[in-house]
Amino acid sequence: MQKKEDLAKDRLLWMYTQMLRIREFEERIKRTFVEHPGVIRGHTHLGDGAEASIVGALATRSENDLAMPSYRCHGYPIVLGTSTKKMMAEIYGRKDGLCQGFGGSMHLADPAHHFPGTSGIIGQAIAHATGAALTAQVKNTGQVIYCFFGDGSSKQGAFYESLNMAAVWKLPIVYVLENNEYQVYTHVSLEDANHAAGDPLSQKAKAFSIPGVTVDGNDVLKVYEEVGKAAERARAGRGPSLIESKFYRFSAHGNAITVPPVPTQFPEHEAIETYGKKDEYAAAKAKDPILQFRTKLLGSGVLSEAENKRIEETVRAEMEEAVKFALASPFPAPEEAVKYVYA
Amino acid sequence: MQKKEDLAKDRLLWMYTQMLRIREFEERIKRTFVEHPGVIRGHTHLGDGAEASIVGALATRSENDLAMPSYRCHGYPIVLGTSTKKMMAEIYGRKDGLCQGFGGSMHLADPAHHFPGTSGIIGQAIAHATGAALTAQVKNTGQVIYCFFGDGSSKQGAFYESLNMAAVWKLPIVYVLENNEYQVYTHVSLEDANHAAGDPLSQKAKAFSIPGVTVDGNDVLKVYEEVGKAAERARAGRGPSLIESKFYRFSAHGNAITVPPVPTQFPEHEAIETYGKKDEYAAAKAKDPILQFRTKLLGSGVLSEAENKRIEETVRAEMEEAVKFALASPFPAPEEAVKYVYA
Amino acid sequence: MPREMMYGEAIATAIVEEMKRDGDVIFYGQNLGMTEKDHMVRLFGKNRVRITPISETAEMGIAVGAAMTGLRPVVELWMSEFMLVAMDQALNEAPRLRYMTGGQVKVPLVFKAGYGFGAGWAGQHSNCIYHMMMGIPGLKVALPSTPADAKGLLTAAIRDDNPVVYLHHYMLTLDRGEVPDGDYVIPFGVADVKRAGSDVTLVATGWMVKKSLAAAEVLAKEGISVEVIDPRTIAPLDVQTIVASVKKTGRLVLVDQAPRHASVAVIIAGEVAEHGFQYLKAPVKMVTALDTSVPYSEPLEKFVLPDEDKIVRAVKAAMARQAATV
Amino acid sequence: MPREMMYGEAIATAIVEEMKRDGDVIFYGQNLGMTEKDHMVRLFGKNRVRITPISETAEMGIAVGAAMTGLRPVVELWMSEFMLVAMDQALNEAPRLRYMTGGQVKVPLVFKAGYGFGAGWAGQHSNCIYHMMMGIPGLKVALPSTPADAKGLLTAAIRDDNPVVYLHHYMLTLDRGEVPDGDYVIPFGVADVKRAGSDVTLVATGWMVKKSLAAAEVLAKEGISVEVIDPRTIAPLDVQTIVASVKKTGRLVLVDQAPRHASVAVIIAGEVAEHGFQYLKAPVKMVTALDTSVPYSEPLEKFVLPDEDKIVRAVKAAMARQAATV
Ligand SMILES: Cc1ncc(C[n+]2csc(CCOP(=O)(O)OP(=O)(O)O)c2C)c(N)n1
Ligand SMILES: Cc1ncc(C[n+]2csc(CCOP(=O)(O)OP(=O)(O)O)c2C)c(N)n1
Ligand SMILES: [Mg+2]
Ligand SMILES: [Mg+2]
Repeated sequence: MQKKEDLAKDRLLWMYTQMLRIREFEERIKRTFVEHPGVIRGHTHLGDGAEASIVGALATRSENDLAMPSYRCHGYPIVLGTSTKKMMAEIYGRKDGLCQGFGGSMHLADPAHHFPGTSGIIGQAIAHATGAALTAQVKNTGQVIYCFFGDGSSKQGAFYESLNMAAVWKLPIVYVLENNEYQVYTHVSLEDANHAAGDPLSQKAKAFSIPGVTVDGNDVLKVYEEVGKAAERARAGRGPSLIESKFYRFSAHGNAITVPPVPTQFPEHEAIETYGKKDEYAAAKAKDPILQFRTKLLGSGVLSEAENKRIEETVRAEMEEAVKFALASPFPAPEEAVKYVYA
Repeated sequence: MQKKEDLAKDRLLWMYTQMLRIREFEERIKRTFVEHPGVIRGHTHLGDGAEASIVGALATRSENDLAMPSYRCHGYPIVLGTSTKKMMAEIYGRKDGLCQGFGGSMHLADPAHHFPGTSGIIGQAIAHATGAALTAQVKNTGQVIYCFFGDGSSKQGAFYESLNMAAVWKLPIVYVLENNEYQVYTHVSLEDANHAAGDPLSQKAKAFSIPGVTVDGNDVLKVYEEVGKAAERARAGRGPSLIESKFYRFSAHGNAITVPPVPTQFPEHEAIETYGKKDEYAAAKAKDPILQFRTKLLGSGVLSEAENKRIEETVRAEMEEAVKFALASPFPAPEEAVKYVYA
Repeated sequence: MPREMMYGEAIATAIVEEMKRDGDVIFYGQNLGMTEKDHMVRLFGKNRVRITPISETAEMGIAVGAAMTGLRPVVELWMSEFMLVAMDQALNEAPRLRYMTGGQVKVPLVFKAGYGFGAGWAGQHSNCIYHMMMGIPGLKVALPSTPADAKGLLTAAIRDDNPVVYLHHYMLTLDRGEVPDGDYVIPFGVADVKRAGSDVTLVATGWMVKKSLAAAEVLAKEGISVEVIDPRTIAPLDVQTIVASVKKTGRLVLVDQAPRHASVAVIIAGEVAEHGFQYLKAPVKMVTALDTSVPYSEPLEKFVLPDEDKIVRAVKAAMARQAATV
Repeated sequence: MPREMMYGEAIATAIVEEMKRDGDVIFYGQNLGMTEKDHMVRLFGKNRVRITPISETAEMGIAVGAAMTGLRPVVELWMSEFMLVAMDQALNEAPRLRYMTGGQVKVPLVFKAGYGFGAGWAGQHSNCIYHMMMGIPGLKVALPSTPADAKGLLTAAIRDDNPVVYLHHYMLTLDRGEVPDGDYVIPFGVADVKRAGSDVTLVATGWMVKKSLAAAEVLAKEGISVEVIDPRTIAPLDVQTIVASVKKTGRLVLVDQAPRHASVAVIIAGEVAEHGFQYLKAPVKMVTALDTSVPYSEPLEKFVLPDEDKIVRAVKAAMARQAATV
């Protein structure tokens, strides 16, 4: 893996582009609730705000490494090379969706692109990712597993049990604790003992005697650096690490939960709606990871305004295509529902 | 609470006596498997070796404080004032048993003596004890809850989730992690990431930003001192602490697991049977907490040889009575079985 | 004087009233009472209304310990499947402690959760898992289908000295209905005849009661008189009322949102095979979810779940079947 | 050439043979393979035989993740109730992932556990919780009752591409029986007629098969010919074989170690009420555990659990009942 200082222009622009792709994809999802109400069912969670953290982490991957996030899962496969058309179609419940309409937003999966699948039940996928790392170790594949989960999820027993086992067995896995300050309506200060005591959440690593680091999750290169070290450590057989990546979720937890036929949509962020903290939200927005990276790339001459515009347009066109593709795709035939129960 | 240096002779002898009572009770249980095969059914776990840890901890109690241990639960009620006759009768499955024969060894309970009940499922009672501490806080009773569980149990999600909540809510509870080095056949080095890295298990406290201390669990006064500090802290509203008390289990995990009518009995300790480490076992026995405390009390003149003999005899007579009482007690009537399903 | 209320409102009202009535009742869960502005916090303070981390094992286990020592916790668990990460507390701790201690402790608590999110919540959030809580002696389970039942059963649950799993159906949250005022308590184990009829007995719970009543309306127009029974609690289960109805109608159709072997339907069918066999003029008929997880996409989900049409068809099939000739 | 083996031995043999056959099979759990002297460690090494902490959620969840990515884990869980602390992994993860991903992954694993410790293990260790695993599409459940079935079903379970819960009965561990040599695989979903008979059909699983066969022997002496059927797997459940037998005998008695509403018995009764009603000459009769937790003391425990006597009495009662007159 390259040092962050040595990243070539191409690679930097690739990272920047992935961040834009995630953002634009999520924007289109969000707009769907307004433009095509009822098209997206159930519960959908967006990753805007997490772009630097996702891309910085996954930019450290080797070819066959796996990404295993939670139900807030749109960002990762975008970086891994999954078709955004199929992703959009899945979230729209269509036959051409990634999972043929069986999974929806919370259960995207694309094993062919190193994305084996997710769980909607908090903390449980941390164990699944740990199991994937066991496969890598038993079969000696050289893979590293990138496991992502939220600040709230780090209070689920599965987190603790999994990290202990990964540490004892020295499994090749990097645990990225995405601290976006909230679990649904709850601010981390109300439910995390470390935070309540003024300590970083990465201190939980001490319960497993593994490295625990907190990193600015709005800075894609810092994430790249810290996750990179952890990945190298994992690949070298020295076991897991816990990286607390701190950033802010820009959208509300998910679309409003309403009983059909009441139309659903995205409410305001909880900082505003529940706590009335407009300043907190504005301050977080000011640290937008995409803005920051763009400014840096423009400043260092890696990116020109023209190039930026071109990238933005390409990304916009891609997601426009994705929406069109999804809308045009047929629904699965009802009788298909009995497929895939057993292998 | 008194400082350990200021403990009066009476109190020291009380502590010593309780340790002997626990040991003798467990010896009688163990002998039952030989003297009255078949009388004790299911699975029975003994607390010999834990006497200093149990007594040192519970000697710091205020009158209404509760003790909530795991299934290895004989020692605690003995100290709390529960009738050893009724305990023995329960383990013998009799009508006059503490739970009228419904519970057995793993499920002793005596709420009237501040011992609300136990669970046979690993880790789950840690949450129950935490709930009892919630009652104490909500009702402002001034109680402290003493929660005991094993090294193995500290790898169950319930441990982690409970301690986080207790820390966030600053509940009045002391968590005593009884590190007797084994969970059934498994040495702690094989399953605990802290231990594997050469760190104490009390380091887990860092995951909750609460005090974490390791204490010599064979030294009743040291346990008294550390648990006492934690209890005072808890009572003062400053929240939970984790005390790792290190001692050794002198008996095998439990009686052999066999299908009736094969007679069951206590096998050799796992250190010998599984690992062939006779030396480890002998070294642990040399640190017998009762021997140590007796030597100390004899040395300091608190106890005379004659007095020691008298105490030993009284204890022996008590447990002899308990066995007689239990054997003489009738079995519950079969039809009783449908009682107590609902309150 | 009865008051019209939404199902969700009836639930909230029961909690508030019981907390006013009894200072030992506490209420906690995830994403509750974040700030001092919260309605419940304003009424009862942060000592009795608490927010928890995503720690179901601790949340539920703490309730067990708190109940053993004198509180009456109501735990908000949001979605019944979340209980699966901590099922031991609901099934192997709360209902067994009284028994194991020979009656020395009681464990009065309510585990409250929504279920049956048949609206695109897909494979892990939409399931009906109530069958797991049946056959667990010591545990009670309520599945209200109307605002009045929601209020009366929750009030009973909070006052009960035993652990109760109270499951309210997501799809009914906004449904309106009359709720008797004041101290309204519905005893557990008493089924309710939601619609009287004479040709066929139809048993359903939760959302399926609504669908069954709609189907009964359609069938009435075709001259088939359907008696719709809602057991309301599935533990205890009021088999007697169902058998009495079958005695009258001779025919039994069971509707359930769960897959067949996870259904209350199949359990009732089994009970009637033992206790109501002599009254049956035709085989029992079950309308359950298909044997799949719940899929995301709407047409798939619709195909899997029971609906009015399927119920109508099942009732007609039951009517068409001749009496068994033995 | 068949070989006599103990039930427990048959289970161990199946694991060893499958691990020899397929390098992707791994075996782990608590208190397994502590040292290099361990039989399994010697055979397969510490990479494939592993010891775990008391962390069922991680143990089971890791199996799910490992299965999704190419291994075939067999997880030793010792006692089925321990799964309750991690039930989500068994019921809401393993069996749903294939479906939710539209068939993109498979999750071939075995959760192996003992159950039914009816020997003084008391309230939390002796229960039968298999009903919770029924009606979970995607999940398979085996309950072998003989050494041969133990071997054949475990072999099938390990080779199955789906998650399987394999529950072996504690009380049968030392029972001996002939086990066919070599590659012996019993397909899932095929009930076995353990004893042919013509007067009454008796269905049971696990330990209850043994008790039912003993009861059938007693009844034979009194001139009642009992057909004893063991479904062997309860998911899938072979209803057809049972209905075919009822068609022949006209009478059905169901025996189950679980309390009534947690039993397979009541589910089979329900199925027969729909699919075999026309063949029944008398009401179905169930012999299940009483509705209590399992008590510690021997006379209490005996009172609660089904036994030979209770089965004999139930069969006689079923024989005495007249055909339903409709
Ligand atoms: C066991 C369980 N409990 C509760 C939930 C409901 N739930 C879904 S997402 C969520 C919040 C997760 O917060 P966090 O881990 O911080 O991730 P974020 O949403 O911030 O990305 C909760 C409580 C669940 N899915 N599973
Ligand atoms: C959830 C669960 N898993 C496994 C067991 C089986 N079990 C009973 S005692 C025990 C060992 C506990 O070890 P530890 O916590 O160190 O306590 P100790 O026995 O040493 O006092 C185990 C694994 C159980 N009872 N519950
Ligand atoms: Mg978060
Ligand atoms: Mg131990």
